[in-house]
Amino acid sequence: MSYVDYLVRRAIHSVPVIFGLSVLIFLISRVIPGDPVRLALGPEATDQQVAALRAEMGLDQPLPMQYVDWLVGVVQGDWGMSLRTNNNVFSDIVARLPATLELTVVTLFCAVLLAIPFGVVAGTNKDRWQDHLSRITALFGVSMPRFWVAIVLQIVFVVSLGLLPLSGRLSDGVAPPPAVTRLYLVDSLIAGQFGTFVDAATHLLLPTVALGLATLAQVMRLIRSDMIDEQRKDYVLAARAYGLPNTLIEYKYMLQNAFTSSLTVVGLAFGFLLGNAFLVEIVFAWPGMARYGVQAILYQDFNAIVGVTIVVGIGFVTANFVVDLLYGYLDPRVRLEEG
Amino acid sequence: MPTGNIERRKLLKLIGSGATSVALAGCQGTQQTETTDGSSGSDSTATEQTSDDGSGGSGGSGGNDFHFIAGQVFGTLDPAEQVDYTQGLAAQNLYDELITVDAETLQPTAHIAESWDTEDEGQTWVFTLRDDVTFSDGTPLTADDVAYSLTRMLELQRGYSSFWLDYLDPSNITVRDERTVAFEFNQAYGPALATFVQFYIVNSAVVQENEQDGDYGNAYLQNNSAGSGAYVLDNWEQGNSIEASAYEDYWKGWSEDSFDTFRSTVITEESTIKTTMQQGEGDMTDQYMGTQAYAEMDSYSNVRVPEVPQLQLFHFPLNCQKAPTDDINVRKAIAYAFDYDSAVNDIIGGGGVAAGPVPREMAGHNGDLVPMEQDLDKAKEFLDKADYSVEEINEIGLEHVVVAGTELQRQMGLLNQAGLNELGIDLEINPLQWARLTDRATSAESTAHMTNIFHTAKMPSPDSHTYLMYHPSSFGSYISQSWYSTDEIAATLEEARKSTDLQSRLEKYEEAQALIVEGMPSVYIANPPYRIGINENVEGWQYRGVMSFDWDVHSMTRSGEGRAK
Amino acid sequence: MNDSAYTTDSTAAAQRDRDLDDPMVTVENLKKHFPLFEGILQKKAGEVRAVDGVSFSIAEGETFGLVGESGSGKTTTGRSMLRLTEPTSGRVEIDGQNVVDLSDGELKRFRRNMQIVHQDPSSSLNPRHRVKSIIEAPLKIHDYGDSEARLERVEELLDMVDLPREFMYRYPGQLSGGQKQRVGIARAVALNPKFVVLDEPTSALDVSVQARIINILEEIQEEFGITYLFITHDLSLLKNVADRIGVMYLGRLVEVGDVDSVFGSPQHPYSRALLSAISTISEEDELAKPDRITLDGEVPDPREKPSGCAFRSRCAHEFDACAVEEPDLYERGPDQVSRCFLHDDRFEEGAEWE
Amino acid sequence: MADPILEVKNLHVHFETHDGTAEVINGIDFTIERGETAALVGETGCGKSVTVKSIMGLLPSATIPEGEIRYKGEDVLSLSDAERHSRRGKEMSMIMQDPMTSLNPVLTVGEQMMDVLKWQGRPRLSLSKLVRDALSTGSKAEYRRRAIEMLGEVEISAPERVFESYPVELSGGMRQRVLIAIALLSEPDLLIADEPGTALDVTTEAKVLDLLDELVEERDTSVLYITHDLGVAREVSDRINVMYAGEIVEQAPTADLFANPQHPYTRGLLESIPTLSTGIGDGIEGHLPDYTDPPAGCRFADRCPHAEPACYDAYPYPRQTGPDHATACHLFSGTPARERHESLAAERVDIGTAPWLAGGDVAGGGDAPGDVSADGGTDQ
Amino acid sequence: MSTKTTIPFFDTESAARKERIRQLKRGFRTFAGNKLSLVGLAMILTLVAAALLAPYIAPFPEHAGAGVYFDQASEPPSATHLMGTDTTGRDIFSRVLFGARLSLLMSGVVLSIAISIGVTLGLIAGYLGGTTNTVIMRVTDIFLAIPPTLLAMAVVAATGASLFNVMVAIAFSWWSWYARLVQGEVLSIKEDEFIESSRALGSGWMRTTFREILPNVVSPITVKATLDMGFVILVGAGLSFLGLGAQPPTPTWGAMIAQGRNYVTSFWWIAVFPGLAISFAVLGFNFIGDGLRDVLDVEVD
Repeated sequence: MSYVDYLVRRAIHSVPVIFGLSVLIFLISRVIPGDPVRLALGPEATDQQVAALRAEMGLDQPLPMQYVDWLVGVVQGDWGMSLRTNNNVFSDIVARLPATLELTVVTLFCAVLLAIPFGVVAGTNKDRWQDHLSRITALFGVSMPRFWVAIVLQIVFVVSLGLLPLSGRLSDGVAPPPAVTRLYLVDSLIAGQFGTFVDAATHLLLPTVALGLATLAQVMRLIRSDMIDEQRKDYVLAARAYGLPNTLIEYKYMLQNAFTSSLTVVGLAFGFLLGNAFLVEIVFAWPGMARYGVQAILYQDFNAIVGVTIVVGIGFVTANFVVDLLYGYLDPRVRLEEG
Repeated sequence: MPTGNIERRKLLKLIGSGATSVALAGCQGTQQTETTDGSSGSDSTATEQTSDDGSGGSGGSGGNDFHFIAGQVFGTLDPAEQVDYTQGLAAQNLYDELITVDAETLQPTAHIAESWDTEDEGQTWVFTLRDDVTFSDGTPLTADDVAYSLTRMLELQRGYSSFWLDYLDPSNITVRDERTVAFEFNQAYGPALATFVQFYIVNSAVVQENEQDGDYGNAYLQNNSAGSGAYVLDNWEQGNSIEASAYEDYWKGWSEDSFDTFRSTVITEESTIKTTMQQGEGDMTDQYMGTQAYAEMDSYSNVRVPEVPQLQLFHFPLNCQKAPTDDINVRKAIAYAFDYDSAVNDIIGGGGVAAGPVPREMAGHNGDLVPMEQDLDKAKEFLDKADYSVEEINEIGLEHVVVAGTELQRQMGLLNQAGLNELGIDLEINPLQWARLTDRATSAESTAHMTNIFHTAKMPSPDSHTYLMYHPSSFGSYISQSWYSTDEIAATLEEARKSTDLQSRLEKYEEAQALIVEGMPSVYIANPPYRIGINENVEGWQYRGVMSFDWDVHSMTRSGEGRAK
Repeated sequence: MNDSAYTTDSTAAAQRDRDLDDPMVTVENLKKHFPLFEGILQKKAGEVRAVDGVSFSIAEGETFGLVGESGSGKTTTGRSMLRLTEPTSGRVEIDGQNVVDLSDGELKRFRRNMQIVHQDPSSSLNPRHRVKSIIEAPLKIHDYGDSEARLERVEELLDMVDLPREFMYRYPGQLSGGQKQRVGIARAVALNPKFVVLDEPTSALDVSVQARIINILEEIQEEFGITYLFITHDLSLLKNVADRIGVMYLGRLVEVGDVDSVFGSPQHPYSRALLSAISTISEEDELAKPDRITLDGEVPDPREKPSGCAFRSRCAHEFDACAVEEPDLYERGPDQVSRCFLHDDRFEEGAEWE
Repeated sequence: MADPILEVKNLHVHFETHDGTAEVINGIDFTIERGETAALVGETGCGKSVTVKSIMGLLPSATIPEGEIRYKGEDVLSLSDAERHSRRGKEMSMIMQDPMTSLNPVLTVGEQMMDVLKWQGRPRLSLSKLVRDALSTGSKAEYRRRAIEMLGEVEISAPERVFESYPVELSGGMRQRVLIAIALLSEPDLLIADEPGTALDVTTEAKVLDLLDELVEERDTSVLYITHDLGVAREVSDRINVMYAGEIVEQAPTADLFANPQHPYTRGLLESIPTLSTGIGDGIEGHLPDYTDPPAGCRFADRCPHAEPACYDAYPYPRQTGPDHATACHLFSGTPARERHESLAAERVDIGTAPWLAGGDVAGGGDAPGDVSADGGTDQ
Repeated sequence: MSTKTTIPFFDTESAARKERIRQLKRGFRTFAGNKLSLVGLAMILTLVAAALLAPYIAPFPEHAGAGVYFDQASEPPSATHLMGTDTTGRDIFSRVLFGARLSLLMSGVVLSIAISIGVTLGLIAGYLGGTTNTVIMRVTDIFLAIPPTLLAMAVVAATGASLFNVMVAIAFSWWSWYARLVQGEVLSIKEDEFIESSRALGSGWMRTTFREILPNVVSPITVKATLDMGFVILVGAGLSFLGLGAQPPTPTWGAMIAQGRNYVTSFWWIAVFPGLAISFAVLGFNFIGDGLRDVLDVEVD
């Protein structure tokens, strides 16, 4: 009961965040100095044309009115037209979101999955070589610009070795699997197209590495330090005193606690990951929303900027909500303690 | 038409590349998209792409498939809205234009309109239509369709409607009979014929049927084609690809080796485009990648890269209404300090140094004009004569706006910076997004001292390189960033527009060019060459002067078995 | 131990002959309720009555002991009296001034008269400040002289709590628990306050250290006649330091009285149970305390106090009336009151009670 | 008596720190007989916990340069890790001090108890056992029955409910009972109780202690009781070892210790404890010595009111000061309680007699300072 | 007063100094105990030296400014050009050296702004609590919900690309981390009794906040700031990479990578070396930050 309460409360808390976010981004986007109307109409446009389109887009209204109009539109699924693609921003984003989701979720999943054993090993071998190695690797991992890592990976694995595809989600000529989730890895498995799955996976490999290296490092270090903290806990000593096997203590008793406290940061790490997806998608020509966002920003396509930012904000808030959910699930204190 | 100023070397190359001939006039679509998106090949960030998505479906399946690789998305499929090259590509293949460009003379020539006449001393234009043209639903194309299509453009006020908006009222469009339509302009309008190459005709019945809230079927035409073109739209995946298949009863007929289907997919990454071409997965690229990319593609055995002169000017307009470039001596000093040779050879890697505003290959170019050369001594001389000292200039600060993100634009800035550095002038390079640039161009105060501009003609007429640049009524557009005109120039250009006789009109334009160049309102740098990558097994490609016209798939055929690998 | 200037002298001892007609501190019906929020919208869904109508007074120079288990509200009482947490209602008069009525500014000035020594010396000293600046803080806040005068005072205070002067430049992290607590005491008495709340000042310390701290506190009290409120859960300790004590249970005083009376003859069942649970180190003490009384369960959740007498859920003597109304305080001696129906002759159950 | 269940002989424990080697345990000896409850009493930082952890083998970062720990006659320090592991929990178990932190907050009580039943004494997880347990509902039910039964034994009124509960849902007293239940699950022969109840309220603590007393009585379990509270030690133990700064300064049967405390530290400690019948003493000035640089002689000398210069130099080996009473102080003379100190004894450091004995007529007992144990003493 | 333990002359100055030196020494010993942090320190000192001395040690200092040298364009690394030349013939090594200045300058400015704003807001929110806290933290949440790269991109797009705008934009998206960190620390420090002690002494909220609380949040701020010096460089490089940074001919590392990226197939060195420079700088700060974390014993995210 109070777990549900807790979740509902968390969810309600994110509403003002999303709302504030929309105001913030809306304001930023509207002070962009370029003239989107001229951009849409082309160079030969007459002043009448400009004025007409301006009115049509509601740009002659005062800012608060524009915001209200925009908000009403957003709720109705009308996120405005993209000046660049001349398409509804909502459908633009919907079309590109799966690619970004596939990339970021797979990256996060792999990063966390690998970070757990590495973190546990480093944490339980504090100040031994395993720990030092993990520390150095991690520090290198977070220190390299992800977009640069992406380029270097391309140079090595594509240009020099010719092992992997350069960019994109699928090879030319490989048809996307029948759209169910629009995540190619999933869809190709659903459709039983194993070849497509392999192709999608090979395309995903380098972007995932480039994007996930730092996240892996971050989470690994976190789990390590939380594991070290756990080691000092009384219940761990107690479990040892009861004669439980070390592996059980490490992976069942300590890890669940350590992971729980690392979880909140995983939520934040997802935010960083999303942020870096903007650069990595560019390098790998990944046809996702982040790339669309960068282009929108460079093109000063403000409806698209607002749309992408809102979706990213919602994604971040959702990720943190999922974290809360897991947190509550993994930690009965959250679930059971009232207030 | 005179072809004298085409260098022989180039002509040979041109012929070798499959074009039968090159002549004057012609134009290419809007400048704007070209500078932002067109050159984006060297910077993936500026445009959209999905490299792979579109290739499924009908694309590869059997038949003779033409695969075009575009570097930017198709923003709209409505021919009344088209301004950039991908939109032009769609319109060109799905619709028919009233007047087309002759591939040999590069002059306006009959197409849907089989003949025309003028009345009232050039104020009214009367067109007679072919009788064998049918839309893809089988209904014949009539004068009503033409009248509706033009009214539609004027009412929607999008795309190239600005060609006529100031001169033609929708009520002055008259259908005289099923095959005759008349347009009565407010004044004698010389360039009218040339402008109609950008006028595509839609099926009025189908479009009217699908009108929503007076949108003239704009929404409907985003996802459907309703034209008489060689291809009919099958599928448009927004941002990714378009697919179309041949209209069997196309009035121009089909040959054995014509393409059954054509698709265009969007790939912005130069490296990916190159790989795709190398692997024989694509038939043709666009012309907007970096110089390096074409050189590389040329080295592939299965790809050829024709290099032909095109009707384009690259220059830095100098803001003549803003200190210190309001001083002609400063402008001349700047012009003489620039290293034209490096610009053409090292940065653009081809073409020639420009001579005045009108591209050298265009009809109406003033052949008497001499290309500029770097001469630092002269530059210093002029600088000494100027009202501003070097210190004053540096105090004011010279600003050079380049379009953000592209290598060529950046290098031009650096080159200019290096030249002025020799005079002791510090130049601030300011990369701007295109939208910001056009915004600043709306007033003389906000326009930069100089700006990198690629200027392609919009129609087969020198009008756009003169009237649109140096007539006061054109000021405020990115094209006219010099903010320079004189009464004499203005009068000459107005006369040219009113003249219905082609030859006398061209003379007026030549006269105007001489007057303009005296004032040194721009650093005229180059007429860059046109390059695209083509699969060896594609034949029939021709440069046709107007943007996207050279991607008329109907005119091309496949030789050999499939694409060359 | 050290012969200091603070050894008992007769005048100070005389002062401890308390004068409850003119108390230094009077608490009347003090209440502190914490609101409870519940549900999605965080509506106020009730309150925790941490302190629920507490009244007592302390004579000048006296030590009043407040004892109770965790959750009894003893600490909240002390904090509310000093307005470190705002009391919900009630009256706290210190040196003739009702503290509850003071405005923020007045309160700030008045704080020089009332101080607190906290429980955990590790957390009550700012780890980033040197001992000198910690002890100097109250002097600075209340504009005590110039820096030289303050330095002199700090040295004086260090002497008073028996710390070497060079400790002035140490950080709390470099001190032992007992030393830290001495710093805390020095800080509390820096401005010669009239009233000091000692909130479990020794519960975090070892007994051998505790004794030293208690001695120092007593020395200071005798020297300056400070009035103490001594909060603790340790009855044996209280027996040694307090003049009068109050026993708290779930926000209420259940028994108040002279220390010897309460220890000699505890009246409330809870007081008895508490006393009986003391562990002792001598046979004599063993005999001095009641036989072990085992209470049912544990202290209830303060959010769900039993109706009537809050103690009834654990009381072996509970009868019908206990659930219905809350007992008043019954006079049980010259200076001893107890809150239990067993003292009421209206009920026959009371007869069982001696 | 039969051989003792636990014998600690000359145990030394060292830690490496930034400031050098900390000699935290410096040659302690004590014995627990079968069925006996022995207490280890000392203040914060005296090495109680380290001693306990050394016995349990839970000090991976420490070195034990010298000493023996004999459990049922077998030197556990010489055993392999696996062998020690197999005894842990099963043979000797432990009740942790803080009930609020000694249970894993994210697992139910039942889960934690079942894990103990399932895995106790096994050095590593075995896949086959994991699988077998997952498949066999029978053994699971058996474990559950056993766990609930144990919860009942520690007088938890609704054992099924508690079994399903998370620690956070239980009160402190309840958790402490759960800890006791877990420690007793496998009926260990030696139970180490690390200040159980200290974190609880007095009334609850008293109950828990009574319960524990009863349970070990029933099972005839030997108990090593760790506490800082001499009062508690007096109540629960048969024998008391007083620890100071890593050494045992005095050991004696409980009654004897209170009747006749000898070591100045013991006396200071007793004197410091507030009592009901008498006053509160002065406490002990000063603090523990630095373990990385301990005094060569008596570690208490710095704080001892009776210290003489010799105390700082000569190691005050424990000496027999009465029947079954050993004190490590130069104020007392007596035969070394441990053979290994005989050479030291030969050196005969003499600083005189304890002042409280000087005028007294009862050798080795009698007039304690501050009347603390005077009456208790005569009672004996 | 008592006459005991009176020290006739007590040199407060030197006692204080001795104590301080002792602390510093201990701190340094712990710091130096971590070899990586020493390596980090050496790296950052190298970087700072490179930044300061760039005009003197760069083989072609003029290549960091206006100028094109097409005759030596795109040359691979050699003795003359340690890191090769770019497509306009400029010496990459020289430009990398000058790039260090910008990176350090940017990071420093950004963090100064972000820390001033974030710490102030965090202190206020944490100490005052209630509605003030709610409002400030909600706003902070909003800023936290957008990745710094994205928010900064949007701001730079709105204000125009220049070094100054980039710094403002990153600071604009960065302060929230400090607000959050400080607020969290304050909330936990507020629980400490010394805060109540301070109130009990009669200090006002200003004194309590700045004298009592602030010194206790300095450690986590220091550690975070050190690590952030590197991370801001990364974000800045990202923006430059997209062309949203300082403008040509300014040699920013990100822009150099962006330029080289178009030529990875033919001239790998153009993109690789500036990237190594970034990694070097960030790694240095991370090493130090990691060491400081151990010395000051704090956790930041």
